[in-house]
Amino acid sequence: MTAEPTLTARHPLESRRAALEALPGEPTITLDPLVSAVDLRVDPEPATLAALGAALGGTLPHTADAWTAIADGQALRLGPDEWLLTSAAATPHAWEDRVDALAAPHGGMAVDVSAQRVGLRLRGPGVRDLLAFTCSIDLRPAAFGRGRCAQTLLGQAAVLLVAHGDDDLAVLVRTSFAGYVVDRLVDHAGARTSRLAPV
Amino acid sequence: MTRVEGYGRIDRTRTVSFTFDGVPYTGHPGDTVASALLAHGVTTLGTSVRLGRPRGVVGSWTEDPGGLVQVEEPFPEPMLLATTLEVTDGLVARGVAGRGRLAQVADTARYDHRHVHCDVLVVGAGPAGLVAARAAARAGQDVVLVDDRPTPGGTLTGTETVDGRPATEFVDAVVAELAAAPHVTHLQATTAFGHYDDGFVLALERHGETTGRSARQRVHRIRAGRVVVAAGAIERPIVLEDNDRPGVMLASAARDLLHRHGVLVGREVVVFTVDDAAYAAALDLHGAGAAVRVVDGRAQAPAGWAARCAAAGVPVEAGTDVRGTLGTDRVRAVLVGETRREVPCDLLLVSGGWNPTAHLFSHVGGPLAFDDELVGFRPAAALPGTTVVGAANGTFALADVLREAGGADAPSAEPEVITPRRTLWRTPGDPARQFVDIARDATVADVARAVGAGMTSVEHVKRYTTIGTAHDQGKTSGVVASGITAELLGRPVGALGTTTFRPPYTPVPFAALAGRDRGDLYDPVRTTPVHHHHVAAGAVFEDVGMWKRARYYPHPGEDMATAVLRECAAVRRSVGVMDGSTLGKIDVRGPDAAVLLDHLYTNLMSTLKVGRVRYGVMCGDDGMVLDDGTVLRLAEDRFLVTTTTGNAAHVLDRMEDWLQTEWPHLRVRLTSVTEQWSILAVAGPRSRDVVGRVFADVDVSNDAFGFMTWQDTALDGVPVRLARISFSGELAFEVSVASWYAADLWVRLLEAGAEHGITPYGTETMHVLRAEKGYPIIGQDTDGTVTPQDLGMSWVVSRKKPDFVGKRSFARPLNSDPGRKHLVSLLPTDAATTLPEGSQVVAFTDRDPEQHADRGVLPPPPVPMLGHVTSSYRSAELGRPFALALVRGGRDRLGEVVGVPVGDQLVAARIGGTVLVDPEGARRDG
Amino acid sequence: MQLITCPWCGPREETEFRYGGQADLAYPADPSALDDEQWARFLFFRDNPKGAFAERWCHDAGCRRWLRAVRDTRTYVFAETRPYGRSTV
Amino acid sequence: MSTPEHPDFLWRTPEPKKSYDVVIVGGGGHGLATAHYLAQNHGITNVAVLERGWLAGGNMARNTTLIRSNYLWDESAAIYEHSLKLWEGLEDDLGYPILFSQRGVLNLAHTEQDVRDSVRRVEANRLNGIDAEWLGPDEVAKVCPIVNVSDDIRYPVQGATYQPRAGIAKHDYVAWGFARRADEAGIDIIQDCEVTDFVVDGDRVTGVRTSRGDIACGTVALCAAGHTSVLLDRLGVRTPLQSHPLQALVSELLEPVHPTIVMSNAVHVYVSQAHKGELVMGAGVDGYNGYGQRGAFNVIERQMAAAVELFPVFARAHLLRSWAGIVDVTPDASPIVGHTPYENVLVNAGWGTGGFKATPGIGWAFADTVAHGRPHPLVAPFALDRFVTGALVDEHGAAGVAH
Repeated sequence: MTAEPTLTARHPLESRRAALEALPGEPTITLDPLVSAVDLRVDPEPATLAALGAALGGTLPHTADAWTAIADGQALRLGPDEWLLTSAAATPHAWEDRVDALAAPHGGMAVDVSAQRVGLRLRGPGVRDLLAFTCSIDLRPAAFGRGRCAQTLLGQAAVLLVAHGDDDLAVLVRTSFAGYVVDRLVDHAGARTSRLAPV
Repeated sequence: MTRVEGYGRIDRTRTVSFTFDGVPYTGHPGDTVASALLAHGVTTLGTSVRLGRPRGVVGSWTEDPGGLVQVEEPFPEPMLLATTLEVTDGLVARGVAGRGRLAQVADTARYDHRHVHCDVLVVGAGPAGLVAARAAARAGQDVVLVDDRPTPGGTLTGTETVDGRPATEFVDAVVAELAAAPHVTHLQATTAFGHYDDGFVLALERHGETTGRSARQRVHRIRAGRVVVAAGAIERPIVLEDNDRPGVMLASAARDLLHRHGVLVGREVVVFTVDDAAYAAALDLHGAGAAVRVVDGRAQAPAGWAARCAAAGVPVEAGTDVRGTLGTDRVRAVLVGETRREVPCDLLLVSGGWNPTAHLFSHVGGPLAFDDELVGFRPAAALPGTTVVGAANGTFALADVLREAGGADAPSAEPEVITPRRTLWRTPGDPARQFVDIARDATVADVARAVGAGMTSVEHVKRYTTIGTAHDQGKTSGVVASGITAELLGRPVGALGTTTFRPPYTPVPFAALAGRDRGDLYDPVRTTPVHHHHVAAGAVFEDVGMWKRARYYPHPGEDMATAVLRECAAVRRSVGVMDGSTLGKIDVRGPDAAVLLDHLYTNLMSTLKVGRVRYGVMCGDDGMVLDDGTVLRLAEDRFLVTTTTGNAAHVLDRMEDWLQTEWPHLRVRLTSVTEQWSILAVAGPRSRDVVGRVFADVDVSNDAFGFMTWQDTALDGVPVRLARISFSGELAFEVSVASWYAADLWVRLLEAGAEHGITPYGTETMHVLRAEKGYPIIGQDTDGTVTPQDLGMSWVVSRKKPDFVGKRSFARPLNSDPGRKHLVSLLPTDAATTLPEGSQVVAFTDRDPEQHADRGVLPPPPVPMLGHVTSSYRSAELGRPFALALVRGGRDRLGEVVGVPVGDQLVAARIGGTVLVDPEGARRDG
Repeated sequence: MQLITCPWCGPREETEFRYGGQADLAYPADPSALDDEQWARFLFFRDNPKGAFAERWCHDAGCRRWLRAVRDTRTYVFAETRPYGRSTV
Repeated sequence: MSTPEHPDFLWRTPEPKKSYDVVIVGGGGHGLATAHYLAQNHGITNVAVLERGWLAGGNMARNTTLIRSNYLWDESAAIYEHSLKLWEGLEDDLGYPILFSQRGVLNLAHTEQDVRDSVRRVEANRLNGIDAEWLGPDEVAKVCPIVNVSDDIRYPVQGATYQPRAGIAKHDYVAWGFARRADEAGIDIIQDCEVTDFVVDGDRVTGVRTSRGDIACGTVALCAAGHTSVLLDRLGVRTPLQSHPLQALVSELLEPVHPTIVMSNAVHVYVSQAHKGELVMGAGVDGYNGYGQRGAFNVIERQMAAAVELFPVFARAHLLRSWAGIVDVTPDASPIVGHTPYENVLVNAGWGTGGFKATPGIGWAFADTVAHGRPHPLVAPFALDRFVTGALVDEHGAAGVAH
């Protein structure tokens, strides 16, 4: 072999990109770029959250099923003592080391899960209506407005739904299930004839 | 033609053509097959299921027990009601004799499901439902209003007035208001068919035949804060002789057909009733040009109605009854009173009162009780989250209905006096000719027979006579059957009760319930980041849980056996590479991580040194093997646990279970990293060269990189973990990398191994190689009844630990039974037969005890079984087939010959130890 | 089709949960001290009441936290759901 | 097609007597069969069958009527095969048209492991003298042409086990047939009579307390299925039973389309076409404990999805009615039959989804056990103490097949 090829990060949904681009009109479904992510586990003492938030350039969500913005990324609350912290700037390894170092003094820890999930972005009118075909939770903006997130099922697959706005949601899904989730969304996106007002 | 001008909500400007029983007919948009056929004077639609008697339309909607049709075009669908089937151009249908026909081919129409959340769900868009929906909408609530008919309004015909104007105008006004209101969803042609816990209602929306990708039918899965049942009521017939003859209908049905479809079903009409509502039908049909006479089974006709009839010239006869009908295919006369006076007519309308449509109330356990005034079963208690209003609640006077449903801003209607109904299930006559359920040809005689046989429960009578089991589920016959049974038993019908209402309210196509969970959407197809490379290499895949795993990579012309022999040889003699990314991976972290693992694994994990790897086995509380895998100690307080592909979720769930509910004091956190890390296994004597070449900076020599150790390194700046783990007995490395890079790394390994002929291998080869070493596959060589000791793995069961999950069960009497099954190898003595996996193991009986044969005789059953073959393959290395088996006392029978029945032969096989290749383990370090 | 209230995520469809059977069965402090009879009771014997039942559910598809519920096995109605073991809800 | 002529008389409705030699608690299939064989085989007729509701109105009225004996373990195969042999002569024995139809059962395999488990079960069956074959996909299609054996489904059919002698029967008629015979023999069948407690004297039970008064008895034979643990709780006897909803459903009447019985564990489907023409389907057991006689609808939706995948022609068949029974399941998916700590209280429970097919077999063996006060060899392996020794008969561990 001559010139060593370099290892390249491949998007797990590369093979579905074409299908998504071929979707007719709104809502659109696009692939989120790959970002670094850690699973942060720490007991939710107010002081701890304050300190971590400050260090990460934001505030960690104090309530269940909510997300906040932090420097270069998001903090999504997954459970009483669990957060998903993303960063578009740091490398996965650096991100794990950094958050881990911040959490350690509080008895917490961070584990790199950057490649565990992949993100889809759904934008445009009817996006909640589209999700309602496969997702059972109450997606009415009043119940799931901007700033909320929820771990639930899309069809048979576990996903993390993130509300960016009324017509703007993200779906995070484990990479091995991602193809299925895209196929399900595309299946409905191409075929919706809902006579219902958008939820 | 029996179509009358000025009536009906059909579009007379357009005509549609359809075929029924081979004869072409026309109808109008808005027509049903029933209304269109009746408009053409066709009254017989089919024949009955048992007696072959003519059957016609009795009701005008889903309650109809008579008018069953089979659709042939555009696509065969069985057992639909002519009264609910809209006519469309090209529709081809035929009457049926009680049984439908399924298509021979798959249905390509699309069906889907949609989740809906609302504050209030209103079922029924009749007067009660419309007013209830309006009230909720005005209160600013999210409202969903569903109604099963194509158009709203329910029983309102326009002859009534609401707020002083024709009811139909009122309906249009409310519908418009709802359409304009935000957060109101109004769906017609949508049937709420099932009601479950916590305000969960399923509704089927029908779009008619569709093409392409728009749904033909959609199931709405509705979660409502409050459910308002305003589903109306169903009129009940009165049983009399030959009441199954076409031309006998419910009074409400004839009125409905007139006002919805402009069809006047009879010219000479007798109305037999014990209830006021039928008078409206009598007057409406009279007004449309029919000659009508009323026979009121009550002692006196209601004064108000009698006066209106007199004014209209409709004769009313009270205090008598109708005993039977005459005619051949259609009623030509009825027999009135004790004298059975013959009164000519072409239509007999009956009204025995009303059954509230409280099905959705009953589905969730709402109690129904018999109301003597109503003469019917109605909701008898409050149910949290569910309210029943209007006729469904036994309220019939329009003014009362509106008040009950609308509350404060209820509209007004003129008051009515409803004169008491009479309880009349049947009139005197020959019970063998009195039909209780015309859909099942069940008569009063059948009911009498059931009671005579000793049956005292309506459930028994229903099962004995099959009353109420047809397509209509007894909507009109159920309560009548209860009434007649009660009479025969001499007990009050209330005490007898009625049969339970069970979902669905009306039949729902299987495909609609299946929705989109079809084909690859039935269950997720899980794939690894390297999947497309396997596809490109022509891999044959197998389903392991939801995963697609490459099973083998056939070259052109190769079958599985040949391909696997080639792959095995490559690994044993040079090098192969396998995608092991589907293995479950769990990051176990925290000061007490080792304590948790010591609890869950049978062997010690706390003694594992950082940088080393240990194989571990997990058992259930019952001591049976659950899972196995390797454990890497990443740091004092951190382990990486791998599980089998199929058990990954289960093992994590179990760990969380212990951690959260049993030992919450442990400071440990679990994170699934199954998709985070991809594992590529490089195995074979040449694996060191390949790994050494790709990771030039790593000293892969045995001294620097020993067996069951791991090292971190990087490739092009990407972190990579290498581990000396072997599942084949050969020198082997597992290469772990963040999944983003796995596909590229796979290619890099193939390139680096090219000179050694590196061979991608699949799960089948992996299974053969591990079996040659006697390594069990949990779930294949075990079945939930096997202990580590049974597997000959006592070495993996710690004697030092005071306790671990499963330990106590090892001490149960049965676990020390010498007859327990042990995992052993079986070598067919002919060195040629591949024993089918799953084959049973029995004692070997020679044909001729003198000369030992490879084939024996199988004695006649019962033949005691010693165990079974769990794994069986051809071995490239051994040049022969071999098998693993669980055999009673197997380890105490090494060298013995046992028999394995294969087809009609008994194959001799010798029991041996499980390690068949490289017993001394010389190859492990290359 | 229950709507089960997860103490952390709120009301969710039954399909998001996994059933864990009877609650409050403590793993014996020293299983080796139990005779076969006592061990069998821990292993296999569970309450099976017709009425109120304290049981375990895990919000599998959500926060993956176990919850302790009291449910009526006749009506299926949940009287309460509480976090299980270590939880800071 | 036409329903058979029922006899003119089935059973009396007697008032309970003060005392009986044997009181059978539970007027379902097992209780009635036990009563019939007590009279016919052992001449014991001073017997009462106490039913809390209407006769055979529990699981007997709610099951999907599959009859087969192709179980893996010897102990299970023995009792179910004994039962199947009795089924084969039951119509004559009862003199009742129970519509027993031996149309065979296919148990589909969808994965390599399914195939191994299936072959293992078939081979075990043959060595036990039970008719069983392993069929490849093409042979499956020959037996049941409407099964989709193509590769275009999520879990393609890899083959199936086939037991030709398996069949179905009309559950109500079976119960009525047993009841009629028991009644003829002088046994009292008492409906609307709920047993609420027991009259205990030391380690014996001398009577039962019922909604219709106390009834003294020599022996108590419990055949109360899902309600067994509730009753035994009154005696302080614990059993490893859990009661779960089990759902089933039927379609409308259809012309013959499905010649056999098809089951698939992997996708939780069980389908046959009953004598009148309706498709009868069973689902998997609902996950949680429940006495509500109703289950979760998503179970039925998933089952429908699997059914339409396996049988594309079912797409426009209609779900006509769905319902649920209460099945009592054990840790090893095998029944509990035999003695309790009370010497004259015998229990027969824990049949899970297997109760109907076992009806004559267990009635026969349980009657023998009651008559002689010791476990008949066919039921001996199913004693309560196996959970202590660990001698389980683990049907789901190996190749557990529902229904």
